[in-house]
Amino acid sequence: MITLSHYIVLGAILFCISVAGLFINRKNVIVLLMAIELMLLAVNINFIAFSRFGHDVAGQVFVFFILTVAAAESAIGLAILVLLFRNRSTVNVAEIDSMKG
Amino acid sequence: MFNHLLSLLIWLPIVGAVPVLLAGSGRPNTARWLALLMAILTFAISLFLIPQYNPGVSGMQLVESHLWIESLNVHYSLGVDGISVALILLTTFVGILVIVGAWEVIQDKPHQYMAAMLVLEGLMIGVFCATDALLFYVFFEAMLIPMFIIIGIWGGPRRVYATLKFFIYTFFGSIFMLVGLIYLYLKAGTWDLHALAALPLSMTEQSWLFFAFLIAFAVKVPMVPVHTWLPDAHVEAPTGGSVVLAAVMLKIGGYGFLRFSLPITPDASEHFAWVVIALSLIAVVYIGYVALVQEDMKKLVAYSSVAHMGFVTLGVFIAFMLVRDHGNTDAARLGVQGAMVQMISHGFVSGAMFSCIGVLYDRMHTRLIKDYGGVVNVMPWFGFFYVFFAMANCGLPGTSGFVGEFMVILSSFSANPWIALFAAFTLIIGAAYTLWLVKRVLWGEVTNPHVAEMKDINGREWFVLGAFAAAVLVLGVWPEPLIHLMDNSVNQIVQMLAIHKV
Amino acid sequence: MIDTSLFQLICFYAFAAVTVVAALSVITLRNSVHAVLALVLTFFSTACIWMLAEAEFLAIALIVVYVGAVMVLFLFVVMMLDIDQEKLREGFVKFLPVGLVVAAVMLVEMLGLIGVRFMHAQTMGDNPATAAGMSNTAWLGMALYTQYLLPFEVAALILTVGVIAAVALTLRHRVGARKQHPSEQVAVKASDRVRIIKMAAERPTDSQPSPAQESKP
Amino acid sequence: MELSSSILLTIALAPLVGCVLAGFFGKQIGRVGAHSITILGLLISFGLSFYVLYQIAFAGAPVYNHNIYTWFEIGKYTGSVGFLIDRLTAMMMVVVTFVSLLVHVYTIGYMADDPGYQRFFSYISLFTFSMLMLVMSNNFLQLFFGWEAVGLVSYLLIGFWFKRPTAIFASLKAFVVNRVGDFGFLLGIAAVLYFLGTLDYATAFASAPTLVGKTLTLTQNIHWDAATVICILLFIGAMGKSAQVPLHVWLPDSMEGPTPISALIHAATMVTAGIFMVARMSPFYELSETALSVVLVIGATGALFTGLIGIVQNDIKRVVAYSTLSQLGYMTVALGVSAYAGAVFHLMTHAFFKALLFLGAGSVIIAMHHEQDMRYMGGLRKYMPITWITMWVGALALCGVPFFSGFYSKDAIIEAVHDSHRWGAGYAYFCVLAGAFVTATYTFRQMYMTFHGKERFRVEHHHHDAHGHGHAKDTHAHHHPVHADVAGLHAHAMTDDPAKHGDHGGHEPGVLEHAPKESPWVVTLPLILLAIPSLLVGAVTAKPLLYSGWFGGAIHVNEANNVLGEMAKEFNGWASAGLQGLTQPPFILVVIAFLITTYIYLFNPAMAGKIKTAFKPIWTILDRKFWVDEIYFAIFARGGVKLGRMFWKGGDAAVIDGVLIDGSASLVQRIAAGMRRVQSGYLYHYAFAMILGLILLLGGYWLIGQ
Repeated sequence: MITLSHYIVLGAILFCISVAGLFINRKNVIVLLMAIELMLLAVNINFIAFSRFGHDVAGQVFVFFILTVAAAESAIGLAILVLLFRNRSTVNVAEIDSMKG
Repeated sequence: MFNHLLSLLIWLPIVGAVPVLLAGSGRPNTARWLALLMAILTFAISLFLIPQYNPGVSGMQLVESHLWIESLNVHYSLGVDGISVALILLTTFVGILVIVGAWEVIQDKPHQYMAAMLVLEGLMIGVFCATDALLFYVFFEAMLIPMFIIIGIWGGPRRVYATLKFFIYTFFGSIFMLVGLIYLYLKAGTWDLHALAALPLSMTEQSWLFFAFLIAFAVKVPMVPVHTWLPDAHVEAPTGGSVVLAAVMLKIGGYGFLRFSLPITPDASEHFAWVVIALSLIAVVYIGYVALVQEDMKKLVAYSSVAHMGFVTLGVFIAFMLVRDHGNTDAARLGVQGAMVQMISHGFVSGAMFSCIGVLYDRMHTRLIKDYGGVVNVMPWFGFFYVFFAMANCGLPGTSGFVGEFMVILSSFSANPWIALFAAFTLIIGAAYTLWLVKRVLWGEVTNPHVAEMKDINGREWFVLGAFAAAVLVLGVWPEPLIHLMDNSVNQIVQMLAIHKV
Repeated sequence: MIDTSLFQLICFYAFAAVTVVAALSVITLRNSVHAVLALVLTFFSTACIWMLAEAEFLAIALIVVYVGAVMVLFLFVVMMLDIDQEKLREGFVKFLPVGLVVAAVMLVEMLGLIGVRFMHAQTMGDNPATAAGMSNTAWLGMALYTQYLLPFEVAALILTVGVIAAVALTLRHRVGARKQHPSEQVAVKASDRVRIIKMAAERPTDSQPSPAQESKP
Repeated sequence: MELSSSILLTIALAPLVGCVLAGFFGKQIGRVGAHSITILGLLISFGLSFYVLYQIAFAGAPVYNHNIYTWFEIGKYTGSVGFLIDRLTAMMMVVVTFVSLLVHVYTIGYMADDPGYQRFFSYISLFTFSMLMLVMSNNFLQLFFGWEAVGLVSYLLIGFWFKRPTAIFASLKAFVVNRVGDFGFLLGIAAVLYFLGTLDYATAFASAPTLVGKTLTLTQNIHWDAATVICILLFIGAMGKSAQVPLHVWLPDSMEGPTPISALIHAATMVTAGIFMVARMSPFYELSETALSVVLVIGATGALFTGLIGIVQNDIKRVVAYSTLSQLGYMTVALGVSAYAGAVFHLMTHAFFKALLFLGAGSVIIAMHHEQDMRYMGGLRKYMPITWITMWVGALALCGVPFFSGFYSKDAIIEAVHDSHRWGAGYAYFCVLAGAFVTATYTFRQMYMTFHGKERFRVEHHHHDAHGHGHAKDTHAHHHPVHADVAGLHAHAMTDDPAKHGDHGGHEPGVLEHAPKESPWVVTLPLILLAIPSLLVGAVTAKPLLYSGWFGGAIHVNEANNVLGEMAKEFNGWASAGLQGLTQPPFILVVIAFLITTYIYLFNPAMAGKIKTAFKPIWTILDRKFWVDEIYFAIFARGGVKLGRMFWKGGDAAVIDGVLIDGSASLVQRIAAGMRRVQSGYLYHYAFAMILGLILLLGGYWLIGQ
């Protein structure tokens, strides 16, 4: 029998994997973006599970919005990435430090 | 007119600053004359305080009160007692001399300088009139702005450092006062000083409030060890700024002790009086030695200001020992009166000393003692004034500088001979640093060709120094009118000290 | 005969295992294209897990919208950009331990916080959509278009803004590129098309007209 | 007939008016105007003072004690300005105005070609005003006013030649040392107010007996007797003003001022203010044996040891200055044995003969073109007979030769000490007796070196072009070499420019442009007018002043301490006292001193040098004035500056500003700099920080949850 814990543990594992991904691929923006997608996915899993187990539609509505926003985010993120690559010819995060004061 | 005399006094110079400002840099002379007119007008109106104020009655007079901020129960309430009247007269008197003193000296944007001075004057009068704690605070803080501008724009080479230091120092102090006032408001639901004085407070509350007030006013006075902003501010400020700073602004610290610390937190003040007394004595002795070795004239006088203001705090706080430990109310009155007279006198003397240094600075553009020597050879009249004010600075009888110190030392002997012993040390060290300064600047052969070219004071400078000298002399020879003016108010304060709140 | 719930559990473990493995591949694969494909797999298997939770609409949406659109976008970008894969993987080994430690610590903390045992008691129970007498899609739609209408509109707006922003960011005016300017076409006036020049009638000239002569009419 | 306050006010204010007119309008009224106005003021003052003395002493006017106006009034404490005129005051007023008047006249000659002529008259008139305020005061407040005001004028006058580094150093030193005394004095006044609640003399003296048994609590276990505390504190003031050991160091240096003021301020009047004050406070001093013993010992020490220094001085003014110190010691000794009348009597006679000696010395200095070193004098008696004779009168009076005024006062003091049983009286008797010998020694030495023997100067005329006669005096100070050394040391330390000192023109010592000649009448007239009282006043007034209780209520002596009363029983008139004095030990000592100095300085001049070599160590000690100056300078001046610098650099600059103020600012800056390094601009750093934060947050929750 599937319990809430199953979903949440799966979400936690996915989240941690994505965190690890952030760390070990700290130079590749594309992988970073994908790791972020993974994180959102982990969150979404939790929402779905809570919605289902809590008998509340709000969780799924939230997932819906997260998907929307995540899509927009990745569209803009990729656009920025393209722009960045065009201007700096790299997607290496280590070389992108123009925010440094 | 007499119903709103105080409002008039506050707002006339502030509003008067507008036409001065509008006169613009294109017509500097118009601005100067306008500013002078405003200052004289203010002084003239302030003279009406003397007949209007009845020194025979204690408590606030010429009271005005209007609701200002309803949600916070803040009132625009004004009122004066003898002490305020004396300080207002000092302010308006110095106001004229500052404007005359800056006449040709300030060539860069004179209209703005004059306007800032007028605004400052109005705000300082406001501080002395306010009987609402928040109104007091507003004036207290607002005062910093014109001073900040005056030092920041017309100051010396290190003016940025000095203004920052001055501003942050004083602001740092007054924040604590604001917190204390807010606490009092939350507890009492009013900002009225009279009501706050009657508010019963536990010893713990009083202690916290006492230190909040102490920090605010100690910085302003300034007391050791929070005095280091003063020498820097003085050194960098233009002459007029120094004069106002020394003559009036420092007094607000002493005035604050009387208006806040004593009535609101009498028991904590008594309990911690030793702290203030110790700091005052340190100010007298330690700062005396520090003043001795200064190389910059303005710094020297600034340090001597700190030492002299030590007598103000000393006089105010020995009153506690006298009233509560010895039950000697009259000696306490003598001490507080001494402190008040010292404030007024120091206003004249330090203002005059800074004016003198300004006279030298205008000619030589240096304040270092070693650049001078034998000045009296070329400037005999200046020499006369300089020696006169130096003597007043070291408390020679017959000058105002003596009166306050004398009274404070007399009353402190009644409290504890050791306090008097350290306080009287100023006789020696004060004479040493002041006269050594005089010796190095005035006496001797003319040391360099720049000194030889210096011209004696002109009519304008004669007027400024002469007015100061007259005030110093009159107050020194016959202080009774001033004492009579303040006597009832001082008596009232001393009576309040005897009442325990806990 | 296998119990339904047991079957569901097996399915869950299976999909979960695929999800985790795919996610791990996303962050470890050398080739970005492979990584994107692994991500697709992750999403897909997650969608299956959502199916198990009877969130059919979102599961389908995830596959259609995410896998179909967003992931394809990723693929495009990855393939379009000429990325030096090797250089980007520098330090991979160096940061691996850190990443693993951080992830492990976080996982332990999360699991500790979640209180696995407590949640264990929580069973799935009845499907709320079924209980409400409608399908998952209708159930969700009822909520979206009534209670959450305003946020829904805002989300639409965000998407629009996202699209415009993405286009605006990547738009590039190439020098020399030919394109129409409809506004100019519409605003054109007669005087822009035809220019009438007044000039003197041509006549036979002398063999060598001197400038002095020319100036005279 | 009651004295009218308008007369008294006129006495005090006439010199002040003169001062203001001469000082502020000096240019307009010119030299003649300046001295006319001030002398006129003094004449009025002197005339009225004399009238007041007559009224008080002979016409039986009651003691005048009224306030003029209230200075302050706070509760039960009042400070007023007012006059108390009794016989003591009246006598002082006459002495002050008389000497001052003569000094004014004398100044016309002495300062004839000084550029600060008007200023000088203004100052000495101001001094007269201040001194009158001091002596006429009826309360402690005004006493302190006068006390400090004379200090101020003394400061101004010592530094009158303000271009001279030594002069301005001396003036600073005089003021500050006086302030040390005033420090005690002010505390004494505070103690009076504390114990008696009043600043008024009459009230305070009336309630003085209530002091008995009162104590001042200094610490838990230390309780000092009230009267002793008051008296010693007040006496510290007197030590400053009257230059008692150990606050005597300013007086010799004050000789840097023009000679008239040395006569007026530093011999006749101001320095005796301390003596006057103690006499005035006799009701307090009578209550404390301890305080009187302190007074006695300090006075006796000063009387002998400062006199010893006088023996080795070569500067004519300095000899007189040390003699003044010594004589002030005598007066203090008289105070210490409760012979207040004796002290005041000696004060009066001393005022005359010491002013005479100073003015005589000034006359010599004029004749010598402002050469003060006695080693370049000698044989002047034939050039300036009036000065010579009048100075001998002063010298003999100083030595206490019978029938001269000084004899009656000084002998009475020695006798009184002999009769006293107070603790320290034995030591004091030795000191004053030895002092008599010392006094005679330096006095005769001075007279011989100046007026007798061979001329040690020569007259050359060729200097005339280089140094016009109208030169300012301030460029021509020739100092005793040793003195110049010490003063130069001070001057260098206190001024920033050492080159200021020591170049008083290429004026070779002992070379004069003109032959010395007798001074003009404005100089000699005061000498003659002072010589008369120096000769006569003792004999005339000894009986009433000393032995008849002439001062009445002004001086209070307990019956048990009344040594003068005892002596009065043996006093049979001035003539027999004088004759008796010829056989007394003091005079015998004077005769011995006379014989020795006569032999050395008239008959065997080489002897002086031999003695000097023989007693080299003692000579050095005396020449360096027991190193008191050097010690004070090292400890107080240099030590003070060092301490100040330590406080300033260490306390203010390093600790308060460096650590607390700028320290907190730079701490913020340092933290900010650290934070700035964290803000690397790399995305993954921020991500890392976020994740770390998340981990911490989760961990925190976890811990709390458990």
